[in-house]
Amino acid sequence: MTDPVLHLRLDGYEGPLDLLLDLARAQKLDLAGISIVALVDQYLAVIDRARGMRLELQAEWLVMAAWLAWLKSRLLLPKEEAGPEEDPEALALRLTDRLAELEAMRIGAAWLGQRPQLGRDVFGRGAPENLKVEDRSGLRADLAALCQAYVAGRRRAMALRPYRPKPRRLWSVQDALARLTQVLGDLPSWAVLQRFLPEAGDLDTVERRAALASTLIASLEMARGGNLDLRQDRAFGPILLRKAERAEKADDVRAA
Amino acid sequence: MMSAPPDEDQPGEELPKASPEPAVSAAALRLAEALLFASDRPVAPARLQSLLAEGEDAAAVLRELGYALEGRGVVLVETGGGFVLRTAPDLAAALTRVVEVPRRLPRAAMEALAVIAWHQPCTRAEIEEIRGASLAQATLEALLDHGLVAPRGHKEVPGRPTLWGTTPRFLEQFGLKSLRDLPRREELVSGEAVAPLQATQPGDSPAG
Amino acid sequence: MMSAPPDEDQPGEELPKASPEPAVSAAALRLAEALLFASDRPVAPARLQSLLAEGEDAAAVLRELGYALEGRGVVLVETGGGFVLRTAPDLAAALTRVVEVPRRLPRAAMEALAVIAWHQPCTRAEIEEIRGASLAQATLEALLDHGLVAPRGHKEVPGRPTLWGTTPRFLEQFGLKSLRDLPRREELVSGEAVAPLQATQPGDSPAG
Repeated sequence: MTDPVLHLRLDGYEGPLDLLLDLARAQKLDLAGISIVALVDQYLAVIDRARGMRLELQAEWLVMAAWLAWLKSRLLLPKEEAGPEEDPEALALRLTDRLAELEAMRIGAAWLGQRPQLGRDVFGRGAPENLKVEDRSGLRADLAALCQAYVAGRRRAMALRPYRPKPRRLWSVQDALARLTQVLGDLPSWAVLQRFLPEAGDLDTVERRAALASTLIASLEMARGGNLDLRQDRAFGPILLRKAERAEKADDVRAA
Repeated sequence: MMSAPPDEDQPGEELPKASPEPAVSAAALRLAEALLFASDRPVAPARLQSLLAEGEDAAAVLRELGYALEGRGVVLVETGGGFVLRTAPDLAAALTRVVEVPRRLPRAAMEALAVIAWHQPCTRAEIEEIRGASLAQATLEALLDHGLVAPRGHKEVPGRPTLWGTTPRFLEQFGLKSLRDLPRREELVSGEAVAPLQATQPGDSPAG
Repeated sequence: MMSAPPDEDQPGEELPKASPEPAVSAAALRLAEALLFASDRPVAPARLQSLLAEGEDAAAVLRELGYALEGRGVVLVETGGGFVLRTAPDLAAALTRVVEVPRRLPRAAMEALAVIAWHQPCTRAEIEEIRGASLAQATLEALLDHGLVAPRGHKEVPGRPTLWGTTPRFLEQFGLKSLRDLPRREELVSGEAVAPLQATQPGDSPAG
């Protein structure tokens, strides 16, 4: 009991607390009853001896030594000289509590260690059988994916197709003249210019503008020939036209 | 020690299940059972023999274990140079759990399906034209296998190619009440409605 | 219906073990045995229940199976949230001669594991405080590699250190039904949970 650690190898210990616990155990089984002063002396003796052998003692060992030496000095002082904030009895109790906790955990580790362990003492099924069968017949697809697939397919198809400029169907002045001549006879009175455009259904914007322009030119041409009358009541207003009412109305046109 | 083959030549004709061997101890049976259970590969009799006490014969122990397991949930099977324990074959179906792992359709199949959905009924040639890629027979078969498309008569052009359309299963798969629930294709691809499809233009028909 | 003593195979009138449960059919027992046998992971009673016929109770079937396997080479163990078959512990010495056994955990790892087990969830700093020694990275990694511990969120203090706890694998490894099977700390210290102190002498193992 006096010197249980004569051939101490400090690196066999997991830190100063480990050594303290070992020293305390050598004193008594019940950690609550150990002598802190004796424990401190033993610890310091061990450190001193080890320091004589090995200079490179780790800081944590030395810090613990310094703290223990300080604790011992406080414990030896008369009670009234220690301040309340550093009550040495409480500090000593805290140390024994920590030792008790470490002791408990060490026993806990031993308790675990002596249980039959899986793969070491008891064994599970070496060749477990797979009881799962994968059913891969199901399909994972939703509407979003379907749309995406359609777009992707079409985009690729369009990219593959050689570029062909869209044929422009332009309404020539000749076309407009023919149409005006053909339709004008049926008109009882004034009609807006737009009525004389070709069937509007499949014209795009450009084609529509072109047709409008050629129809206007054609109508001007026909008005010059005296075949129809043109009228526009205000700037940017609708352009009206009708079959010319020969001679007597010719003045009106000039007036307009 | 028994180096000779096990006692199969010994009498005992009338009793198929009786064990004419010296004696198989309960301890040997336990050990054999545990070893077979824990081993990840078939256990050769020699491996068991090395664990048995003097005078016990691995082959006899294994035979006895086989008898003991008859009618149980686990059976002894000889395979690949050794013995293994397996769940009884008649229980496999009850124990097997089916896990559904839905697959995705390959891209080509998904695109072909989309073309059929929006252009149905249409022929294979039309699908190819619209996708700008040839359609493998396997792809079409995959769609048929999943019950997503079905023949919808023939197109009255030379060669009378099959017309394809989607099925009720298709609606179900994509959560549609009817084909009208599909977004219009002009909404999906700009310019789609304006540019008429080549395949539908008279001059481009492959047969014509 | 189990084998070990041959006479118990007979469906005798007077059952050796008192079973107040309704009735455990031979078929249910077979099924349970096969199911547990096939799996190397604990099987939850609910999984067995889903396979049983109407009116059969998984818990009763498992209890009956446990009785039937008593004294056999393979026994029923409750652990980690379910039931699993394991080789009987007393066969370890024989089996380890032919089954490969992994290295045991070093002392530092066992102690850190004990601290985590009894103090979970706890931080690395708390483990180090209790052991009075720093926790080597290798030690934590060893515990993680064995699947014995896992992160359990963060402690809401500055730095938000990770909290550690044990896993279901930990319960399996040490054959515990639940964490409640761990002795209380008072029992550890008072010696009620017997463990030889000699095994933990520092000289026994190299520094961890």
